[in-house]
Amino acid sequence: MIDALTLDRAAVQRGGRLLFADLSLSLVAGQACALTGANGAGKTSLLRAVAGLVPLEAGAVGFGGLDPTEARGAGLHLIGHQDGLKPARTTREELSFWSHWCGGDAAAIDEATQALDLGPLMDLEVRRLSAGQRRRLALARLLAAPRPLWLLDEPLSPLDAGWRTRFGAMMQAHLKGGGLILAAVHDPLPIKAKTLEIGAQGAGE
Amino acid sequence: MIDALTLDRAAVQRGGRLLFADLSLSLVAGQACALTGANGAGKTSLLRAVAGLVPLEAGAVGFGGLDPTEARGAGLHLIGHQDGLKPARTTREELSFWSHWCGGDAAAIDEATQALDLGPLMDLEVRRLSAGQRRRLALARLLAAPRPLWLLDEPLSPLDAGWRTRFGAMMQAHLKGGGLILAAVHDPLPIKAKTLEIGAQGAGE
Amino acid sequence: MSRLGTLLARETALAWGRGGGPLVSVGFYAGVATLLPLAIGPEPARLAAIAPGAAWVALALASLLSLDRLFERDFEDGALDHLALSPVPLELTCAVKCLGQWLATGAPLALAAPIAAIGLGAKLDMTPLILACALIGGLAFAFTGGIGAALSLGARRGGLLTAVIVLPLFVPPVIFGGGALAAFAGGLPWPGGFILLAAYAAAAVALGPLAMAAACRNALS
Amino acid sequence: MSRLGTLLARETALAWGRGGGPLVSVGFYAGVATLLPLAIGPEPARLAAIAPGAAWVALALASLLSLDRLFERDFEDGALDHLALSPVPLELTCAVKCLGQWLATGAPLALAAPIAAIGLGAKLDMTPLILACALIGGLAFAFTGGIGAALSLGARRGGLLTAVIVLPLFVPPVIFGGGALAAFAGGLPWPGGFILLAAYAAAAVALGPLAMAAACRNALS
Amino acid sequence: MLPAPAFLTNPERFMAFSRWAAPMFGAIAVALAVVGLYLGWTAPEDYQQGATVRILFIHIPAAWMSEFVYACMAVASLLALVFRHVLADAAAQAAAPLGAGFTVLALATGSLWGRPMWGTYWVWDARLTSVLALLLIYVAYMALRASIDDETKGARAAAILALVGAVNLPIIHYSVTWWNTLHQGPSVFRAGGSALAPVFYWPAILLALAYMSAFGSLWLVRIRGEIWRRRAEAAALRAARA
Ligand code: HEM
Ligand SMILES: Nc1ncnc2c1ncn2[C@@H]1O[C@H](COP(=O)(O)OP(=O)(O)OP(=O)(O)O)[C@@H](O)[C@H]1O
Ligand SMILES: Nc1ncnc2c1ncn2[C@@H]1O[C@H](COP(=O)(O)OP(=O)(O)OP(=O)(O)O)[C@@H](O)[C@H]1O
Ligand SMILES: [Mg+2]
Ligand SMILES: [Mg+2]
Repeated sequence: MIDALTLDRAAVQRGGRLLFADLSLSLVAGQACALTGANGAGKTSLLRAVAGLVPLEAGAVGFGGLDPTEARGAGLHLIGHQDGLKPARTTREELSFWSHWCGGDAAAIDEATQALDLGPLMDLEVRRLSAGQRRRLALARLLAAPRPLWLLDEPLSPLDAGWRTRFGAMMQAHLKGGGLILAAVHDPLPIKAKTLEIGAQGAGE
Repeated sequence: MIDALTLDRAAVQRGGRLLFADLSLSLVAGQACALTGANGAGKTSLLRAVAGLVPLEAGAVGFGGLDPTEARGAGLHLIGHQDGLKPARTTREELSFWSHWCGGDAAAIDEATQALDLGPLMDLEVRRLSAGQRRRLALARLLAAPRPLWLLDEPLSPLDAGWRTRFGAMMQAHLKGGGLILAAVHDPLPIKAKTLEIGAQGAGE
Repeated sequence: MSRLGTLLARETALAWGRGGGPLVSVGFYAGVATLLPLAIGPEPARLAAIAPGAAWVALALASLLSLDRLFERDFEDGALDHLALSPVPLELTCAVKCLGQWLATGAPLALAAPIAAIGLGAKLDMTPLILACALIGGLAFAFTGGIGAALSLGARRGGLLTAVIVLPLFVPPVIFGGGALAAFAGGLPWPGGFILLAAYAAAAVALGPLAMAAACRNALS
Repeated sequence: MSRLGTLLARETALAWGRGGGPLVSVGFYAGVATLLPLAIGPEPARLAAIAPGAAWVALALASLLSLDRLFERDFEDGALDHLALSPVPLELTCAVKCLGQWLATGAPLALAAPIAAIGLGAKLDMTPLILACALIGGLAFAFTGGIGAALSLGARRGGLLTAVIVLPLFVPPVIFGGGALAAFAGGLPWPGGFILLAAYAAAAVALGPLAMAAACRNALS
Repeated sequence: MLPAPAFLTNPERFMAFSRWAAPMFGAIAVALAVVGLYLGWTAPEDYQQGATVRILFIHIPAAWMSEFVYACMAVASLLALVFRHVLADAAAQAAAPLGAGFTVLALATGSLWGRPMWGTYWVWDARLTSVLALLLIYVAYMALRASIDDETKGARAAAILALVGAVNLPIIHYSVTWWNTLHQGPSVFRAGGSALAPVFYWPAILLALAYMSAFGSLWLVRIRGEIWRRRAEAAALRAARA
């Protein structure tokens, strides 16, 4: 299981342009890091690079000595701007598919349903959910299939104040259980976290 | 041109459930209103009802005595959670299509490009834009085809601090020019605005 | 009106980009023209007899299978909201969308139809009729098909439903056009079927947008 | 592996919902069977001769036109990211996606093909061969089509590109299958074509997923 | 035959009216059917067709009803769309399966008759194909209604479809005059008197009236059932909220 995340002088380029270079970070179990930076600085790109979807231009990502492919396959969740939910399917169908896909079992799905209060929405099609409800459905994956490393891309944005607090508590609990969180945000995270600012080093345009 | 917006004891229902009832509001030129409420309270539904896309269950929407169909067709912009941008088309194609569709001309498009700093993104496909860049493209419609009433659904959420300030200034300028703004938000608006809270009256479930 | 012009350009580009355009139609007819002789043997007389009919069926099927692209994406990504919020009546918008779809898929198929038919051995003097039937028929298919696509917005199993709704609406134009082609090939008077086809297409173009706009409004609300 | 099971169920349900399923295929062949006689005249001898070929061409056409549904939506809405991020190798995921597409569209079409052919007057003893060709051919179309669909992800004009890539890949199975059917109908030895078709399908199933996974990784990065 | 529409727009009055009208239409249908079938059964065999001519008594009225019911459904749909009237919507919804039933009957008897007459159960001519299209439209109507979760949206979408599908009616009716088909041209009602001998004419007419009354009765019963269902659902919703 992943118990550390290290970025070692990482650099990423998109469309022929270097977004950032020499980015280093080290997180151990129980730590969170808020990733900040202007729009277009490369936060999303960095998260995708950690997940292995985007290649690094230079540097390396490490998962505490684990084999990166295996660590990524079973050890991390990426919740991005795009949630991969199909508008025409019901909440129940989407939750159960994605949870099973990520390795969750029925008990964990029930727990996630409880924690994110999805019960009343189960038979609604995703297209009918409000923005905050839909985000809750996307976040339910985190609990339905427990994995140590959470990569979150602006997770709080369509949530109301109450849910921000509740999700803050969930993040706290995850850290307490030995998890790691790397979250791209524009507002401060509701938990104690390091900060890593992209573009501050002057690599961005 | 629209110079007033009134809601008179409006009620909206979705999927057989009454979201809110007896909601009243009156805005005149130069005023803004922040629409708040928990997730699922009905903010988006209310904005769509004002735009005429969703029928009111009871009550009425008024545009200062204008014919509602005409007022809506040429007098308001609705910027929602879903921006209607096609991932495979370029920024230029999408901006110019939507601006023309909303009645903007080449000069206004140039101005919007400048104001939202879309110049460097013009030849990128929408799918490659970062979340904040994409939102800026969606907001560019507001300037490219000037219309008095802006209905905004969480307009600030993926913008960084700098752009929030700049967009605040744009809203301020719009109000000064006699515009009206109704914006659903979870965080306070960066401009002086009334507030209307949905669900506070106890109509929501 | 320049708004409708830009809309037409957008719709054509979108339809062209995903599964439309000349290449698909050429490829499709190339397939038919390669396969039919293989499948039914290369005797010229037989081939020539079925060539116009095959082209005609292909047109209907291609129209049928490209329908889900007409409204569904715009509905799901919110573009339909913005299209509906405009001084342009939604009826006109729907009509332009269908026209764009036709320009990108129906028209290239129609232009390729006589070539394929002649390649298969149809008589040269059939060219104008095949072309006219394919052009007008494609219009009828696009506009009646649009009704099915709009009606099944927001339904479970949208694609399935579209097909069920659209098939019966496709039957009359196919009968009319096929009848005209067969009559012409057989040396019988053909204008009857052709006029009925044109009338059906005209009715579809005139009335289809009303139904589509009503269906879209219903789905958006 | 239960993960692949749920994935298969999802893919089948999605493909079934948008333009797949037994109803569409029945409707599709009902359309072919209705339109073809209407279009080319109801003489039984003519119809019977082209029936198996028509069913075969219709299958290829339907596969071609439903390809853009295979990867594009999942790519655009982010689901492909989540599918790629899994202990399941992406090759297997792609294979299951193609299999789901085939189960929802190819297989029902294949099952309906002999019925349509017989309805058009093909001889009863052709049923097993038509069914076998359609089932195996459908598999070949799904797996070669998937390559085109994956390669054109992220390209401007995706649909067009898919067709260009896929058409040449579709030609061999179409020729092999059409040849086998024509040979059988003509009383000639047919196993040659059939064996080639099966070999092509096997190669597509074995090698297609490698190409698809590489193309998907490339598009995501 | 029908009471004034204003009378029908009030659900209460409709329920009161249909309570006695439905059984009455049913009784009329049975009486007419008994007489019509008796006359039909005792009619002489046709010199060309033999006993198969008796299919005519089932086929022709069923074919007429398949069109008539559709017309009823389309008119009800129009009223439902324009006036947003629940009763009209319930009427359209209730008519669809009945119309589909008549259409199936017409198709089945027609193709049974076709075997002795034309030597085949089915040909793809314009009349037969357009009747098949009618059946498909009925099916599409019911499928569309069932697959939209929001009931009012489903109802409106289905009503639009019913109106669009009405173009098929003239096509069915005139198909025999517009094309060369195997199917009989107009022979019962036509300029210059019926082509049918009176021994065939009268049973056919009586059975047609019997079908019509039977449809009236079943339609009313189904509308009543639909209204009950909606009332029960509304009550359940109210109970769930309270
Ligand atoms: C599946 C096969 C058939 C179908 C779908 C069918 C359908 C119809 C329909 C829709 C009508 C009503 C026409 C109208 O609106 O005017 C009709 C009437 C009639 N059919 Fe058929 N039919 C079939 C087979 C046959 C056969 C085999 C015969 C006998 C040769 C036959 C004889 C008649 C007659 C005599 C009428 C009354 C014509 C009139 O309107 O005066 N039908 N049929
Ligand atoms: N596939 C791509 N091809 C070319 N350029 C890309 C691609 N993806 C992203 N970019 C560019 O890379 C830059 C960084 O994008 P990224 O999405 O990582 O930013 P971000 O920090 O997440 O911004 P935001 O706060 O707006 O979400 C942007 O300028 C974007 O236009
Ligand atoms: N088409 C629909 N059918 C049924 N229910 C719907 C439909 N659209 C919305 N709803 C429901 O109506 C409620 C209000 O949704 P709405 O999107 O207006 O909320 P919101 O206030 O914008 O919430 P958020 O802050 O999460 O965006 C939600 O519970 C949602 O599930
Ligand atoms: Mg981002
Ligand atoms: Mg909202």
